[in-house]
Amino acid sequence: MAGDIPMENFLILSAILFGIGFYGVLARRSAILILVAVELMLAAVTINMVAFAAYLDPERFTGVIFAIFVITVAAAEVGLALGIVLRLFRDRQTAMVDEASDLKW
Amino acid sequence: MIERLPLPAPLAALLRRAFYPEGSFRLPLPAQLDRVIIYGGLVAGAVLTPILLVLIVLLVINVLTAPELVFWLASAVIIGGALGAVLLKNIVHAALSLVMTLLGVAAIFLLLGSEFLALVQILVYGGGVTVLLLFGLMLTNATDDPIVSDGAQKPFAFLIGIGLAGILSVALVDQVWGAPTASMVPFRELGKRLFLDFGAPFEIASLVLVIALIGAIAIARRDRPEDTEDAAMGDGA
Amino acid sequence: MGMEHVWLLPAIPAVLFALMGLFNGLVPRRGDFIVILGMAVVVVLSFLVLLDFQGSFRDGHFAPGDSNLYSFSWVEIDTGVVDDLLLIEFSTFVDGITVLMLAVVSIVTLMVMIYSVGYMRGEVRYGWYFAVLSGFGAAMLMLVVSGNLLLLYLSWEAVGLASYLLIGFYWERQTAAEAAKKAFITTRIGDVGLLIGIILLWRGAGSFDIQEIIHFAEGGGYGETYLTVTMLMLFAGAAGKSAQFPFHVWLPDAMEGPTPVSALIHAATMVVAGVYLVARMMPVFDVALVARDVVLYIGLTTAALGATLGLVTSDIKRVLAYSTVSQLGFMFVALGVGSVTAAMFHLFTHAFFKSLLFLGSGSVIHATEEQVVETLGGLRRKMPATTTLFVIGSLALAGIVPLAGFWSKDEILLVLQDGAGFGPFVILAATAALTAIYTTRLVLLTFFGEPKDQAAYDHAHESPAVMILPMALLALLAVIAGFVALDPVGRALGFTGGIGEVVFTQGHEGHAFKLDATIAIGATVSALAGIVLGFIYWSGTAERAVRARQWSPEFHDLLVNRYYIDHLYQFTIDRVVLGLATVVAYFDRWVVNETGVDGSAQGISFAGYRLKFFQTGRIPNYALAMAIGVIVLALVAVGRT
Amino acid sequence: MSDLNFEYGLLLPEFILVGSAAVVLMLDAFRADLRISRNLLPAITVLGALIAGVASLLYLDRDPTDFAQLIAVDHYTTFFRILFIATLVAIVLGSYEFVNRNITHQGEFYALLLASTIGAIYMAAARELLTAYISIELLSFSLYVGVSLAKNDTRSGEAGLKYVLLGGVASAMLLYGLSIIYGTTGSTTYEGIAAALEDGVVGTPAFLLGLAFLVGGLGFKASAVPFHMWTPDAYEGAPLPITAYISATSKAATFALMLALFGIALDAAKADWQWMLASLAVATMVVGNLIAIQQTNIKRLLAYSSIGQVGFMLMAITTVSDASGSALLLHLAGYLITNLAVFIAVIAFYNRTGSEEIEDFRGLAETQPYLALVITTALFSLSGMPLLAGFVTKFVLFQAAAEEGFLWLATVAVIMSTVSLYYYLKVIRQMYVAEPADGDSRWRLSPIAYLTTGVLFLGIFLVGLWATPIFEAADGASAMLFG
Repeated sequence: MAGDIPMENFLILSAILFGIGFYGVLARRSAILILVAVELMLAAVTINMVAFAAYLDPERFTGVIFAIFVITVAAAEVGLALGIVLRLFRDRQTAMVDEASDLKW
Repeated sequence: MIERLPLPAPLAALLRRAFYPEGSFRLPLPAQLDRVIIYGGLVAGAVLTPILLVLIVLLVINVLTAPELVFWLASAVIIGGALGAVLLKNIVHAALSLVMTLLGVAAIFLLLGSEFLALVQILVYGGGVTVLLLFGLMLTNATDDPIVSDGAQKPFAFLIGIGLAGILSVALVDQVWGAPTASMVPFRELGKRLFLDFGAPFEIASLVLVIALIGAIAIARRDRPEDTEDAAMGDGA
Repeated sequence: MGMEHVWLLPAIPAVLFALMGLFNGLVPRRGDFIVILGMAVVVVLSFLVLLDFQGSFRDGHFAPGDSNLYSFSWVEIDTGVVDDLLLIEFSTFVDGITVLMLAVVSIVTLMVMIYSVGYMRGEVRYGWYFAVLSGFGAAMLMLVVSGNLLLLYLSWEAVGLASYLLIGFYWERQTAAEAAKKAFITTRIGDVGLLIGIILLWRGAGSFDIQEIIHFAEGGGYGETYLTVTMLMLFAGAAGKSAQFPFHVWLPDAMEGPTPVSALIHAATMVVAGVYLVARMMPVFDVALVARDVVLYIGLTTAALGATLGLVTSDIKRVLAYSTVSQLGFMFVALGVGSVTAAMFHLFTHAFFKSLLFLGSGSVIHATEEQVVETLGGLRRKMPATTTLFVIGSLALAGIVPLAGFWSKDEILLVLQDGAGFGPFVILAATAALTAIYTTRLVLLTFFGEPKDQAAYDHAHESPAVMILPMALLALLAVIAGFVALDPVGRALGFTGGIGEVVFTQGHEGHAFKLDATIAIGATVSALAGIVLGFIYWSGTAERAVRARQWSPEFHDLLVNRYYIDHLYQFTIDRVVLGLATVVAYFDRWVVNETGVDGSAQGISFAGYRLKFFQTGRIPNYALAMAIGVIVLALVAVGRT
Repeated sequence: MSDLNFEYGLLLPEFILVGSAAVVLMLDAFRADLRISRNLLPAITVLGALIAGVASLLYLDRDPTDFAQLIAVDHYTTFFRILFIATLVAIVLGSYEFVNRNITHQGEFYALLLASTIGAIYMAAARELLTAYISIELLSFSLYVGVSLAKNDTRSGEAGLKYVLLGGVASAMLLYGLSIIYGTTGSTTYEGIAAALEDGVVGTPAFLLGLAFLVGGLGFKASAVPFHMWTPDAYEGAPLPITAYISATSKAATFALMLALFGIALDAAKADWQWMLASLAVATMVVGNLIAIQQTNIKRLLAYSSIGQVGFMLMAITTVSDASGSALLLHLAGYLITNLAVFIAVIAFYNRTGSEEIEDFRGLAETQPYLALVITTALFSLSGMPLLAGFVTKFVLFQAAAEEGFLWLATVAVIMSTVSLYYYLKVIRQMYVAEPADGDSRWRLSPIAYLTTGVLFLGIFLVGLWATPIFEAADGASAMLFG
């Protein structure tokens, strides 16, 4: 179905998405927005996986299965991380990561 | 809220019907959500419609094939959404533009022949994860004060983001990859692979979900008084 | 009791250590007599080993290199490391050096234990003290009987640990705890070198067995530079343990421990472990001559340094500590010219008279609770026995004929003259004279003259017999130990070639004990001169004269002749010797101690202090570190291709 | 695909662990109604773990096999099954008092320990990337929860947040690396990757990038510098038993996975990753040991010291070979015993005093000499003192590294272990030198604490004096990878 779109296109898309995601992780202060950025990185990974599976591994398509697992884990991670963010918020009335820096040195 | 938007009256009424069908019922979503959706939709439409038109023209005059059209469209949506998610000052807007990206990724999956994955992506992400994130925002009162500034290391972040994307792109393009065309993923085969060949990891994944579930509950739950009493009694036990 | 059972010697005190360490509360007197009895058995056994060794030597059975007597394979497993077999065998080995060390260690340990009964009476943790003493004995005995480097290293560390526990025995005192830590860490720095050296030796020879390594080295198996580096690493370990420059700083501080411990560990046994190690590996050093030269010059430096510092130190135990540093330097000088004989002989004699001196100083401290020499004085009237014994020890240290120190020091001077030429010889001879000076000073200030601190003097009393007797025995040994080197004595003991040749040489160089009349006379004269010089300067008259000059300048002309002499002494000692000593002391204090030892510790600490601030506590910073890490990895990876 | 082995019996020990976790959770949910003692939960956990341990011994005399080419069941797996289950038992026994006092969600606590042990075991047993990844996540998720579970301590929430967010980033990095390796080699099984590497994808920029990301992601899990920064914070914020668990099982599992992955799958690409791990190892040893000197909190000190230890273990992965493989396994076993001894002693100390500051250890030799002795011995062992476990295992480790041509790395390691002595002595000094605080008198340990620390204490000496049995086990296990 992808026809004659070169695989590199998908890979570059994924690379850009990964870069943007990492930017978000580094630049954001809100714990939830960092999570959002991590989701972007994981989405980049799934694109990679599925592209490789479709182009290079069409018989076994392990990449697709890998992607399913990644999506599952990512969803679970959001849930768990939000639980922790809520707890932090209850303790300190903030969800800004740089205000939670009692532990250091 | 909707009344205060500068919209034609019939449109406003329609939207009100859509968001508050019974008048009393309110979606458990942030108050500005409707405004976000409306403005977001309008902006997206304004940006995307010309692009779409150009692409369709290209398609019609046979410069682009249909899959290519879909690819470029989806890429635009993905990158645009991703940029929105990491750049927008308004925390709710940022979280919502993630949805755009994830839907775009679903389109890419479709393009690569994995309908199942596309479906999972839409259901899990578009449904579950987004709502979770919005809940999170709500419960941390981010919606009262939705504007956040970014951290001080933004310049480094910028360099790193550009650098990573650059290095990865160059290296991946430099590689000589094997077969040139993609093929569909057969649904039935996928099921067999997933549940049979990868049965063991599948079960481990279910454990991961259980742990995440009970963990999130245990951590986020406000402890009842009897729990703490219980714990205090533990000293004697 | 044959040589093959030599493992029993460390085993007995080791078992006693475990038992007494745990259960000393359950036996009467906290078990001191059990520990002492155990050590007495070890002394007997070590003489049985000596007899067996002597017997097999007489029968011509003994050939160095094939006496791997008992081995227990500890780890033996197919790993593909060397010849597909990692074999770590614990083996014992007995030769002349071992026999000698066994005698020294067991006798001195026993004496110190008996002495401690009196000295440590009433201390808290009395039982623990004896247990650790026993543990130390076990580790030290294991060190000298081990036939391979790994076992040697294990016991080496165990000895260090026991020393740490004993120096820090008065752990309530901050200084004691600090000193214990300093000693432990300083020696551990050297031990790093030792461990690296051992691994390097093993890498070449594929074995930890000392004899195999020696064969391999003598066969030219190691590259020249490789071996030099290796032996220098090994020597770093030896220098750390034996308090050689620049590691010598820990030994004076280690005097914070109980005095009997100083006598045992910091005079007679542990500190000579380095000498023992170098002696044991001498055939390998003979191949790596550059490393051997380093040993020589480090030894020479240390000998001179210790002696000059001994001149200006006022704590009685610290004077002895510097003296020990200096005497260990003598031993390394002998090793540096390749003479195991001279080094081991000096080790042997030094062990007795130096532990005697320490026990004597312990007796003084016990009686007066004071250890600064300027506040003591006149103790000879109150403590005649201690004084006598201390003077004997001092004369032995100064090298007065016919006491033990005379024979061994002359031997070192002799081999040095033969092996390294005139320059080093002069330096060491001068150091020997200095030894006489500081010894005299110590004796005079402590026991003669008038008491300077009446309270301490009044408090003083002669020590009990349980302390005096071991000292008397050691004094006896300090008198006669030198004679064993004489051929007639050796033949009388059953060694046909003279004991000096057997015990002190391991047969590898065939260097028998000699006595050179010129050097002997010269050394005696210079030692006597040193004593006279000490007398003139410190016996009280000079001091009075100084006061007189300040009080009444009119008499200056009348007394000018005397003052010329005085000035001469004043000049030589104040300006030259003491000036030099002050410079050395300053260097020692600030350059070696502060910058070198404490400095490196502080440097490390400071690096940690700076580094810890990277840990800002902020998630984005942490993520940035990860991102930079991965990008650097990626860029370097791509850049390398 | 029908030639795969789907014998679920191979996974029996893990099923037992899951079952125990379910029982624990259920009992906890109905505890109030059933009126059962809270000590039943740790009892069931220990019991389940012991049964699982016995079950894993059943595979000792079976031929090496695998489950669907994903999970190997051989001596290597058995070694780690036993190791992790033993660790679990030790931690549960050492910490149930602590849990009774400080953790409100006890059922969850024990259940996640059980579940994470499964994750740890499969990290060692995995022979396929997807399985390896999901096992990593199982372990990590359990730890995210565990770290945040001290609800009476605000540090716990902060630590959990740091751990989970950075863990997510690290997962993404790891996955990106895995995806590239999958793309370049076309396979996710270790064997398939090894075969593809033989055919030569080695050294292309894309593959190198994949390796870099893989090393980064695994470096995070192993807390290698500069991916280590979560470690001290998470260690300090987590409840003590979880800290112990991270420093023991989590670390050992990561190295078990790395050894299999780099030893089997990526061996042909040695030239591409050896320098990466070597440089991480050096950075880790130096940074960990230096910063440790500055610490005043015992958990934080142990965190940095464990980072230092990671450097030594990374060295073994760097020089991956049969010898360093068995050396690493031996070292891990010795390290686990020693580390658990320290932590369980510290937990016992905390139960009594409620303090984690090194300062408050003053005079412990007077008030609780046994505990002081255990801590001293274990710390000496960590610094590599002879006669104790740490010396033997480190010695074999350094020796294997030297043998593989990494003498310089071994030298740095020896120097850094000497530095480590410096800060261990700081703790020891507090216990033996400083006077006890006013009003401190002698106190007693609970019998179970005596038992647990006593066994571990003897273990330190056993490994130190007679390592042959464990060495043989480690060697047999390592032979499964390299044999």
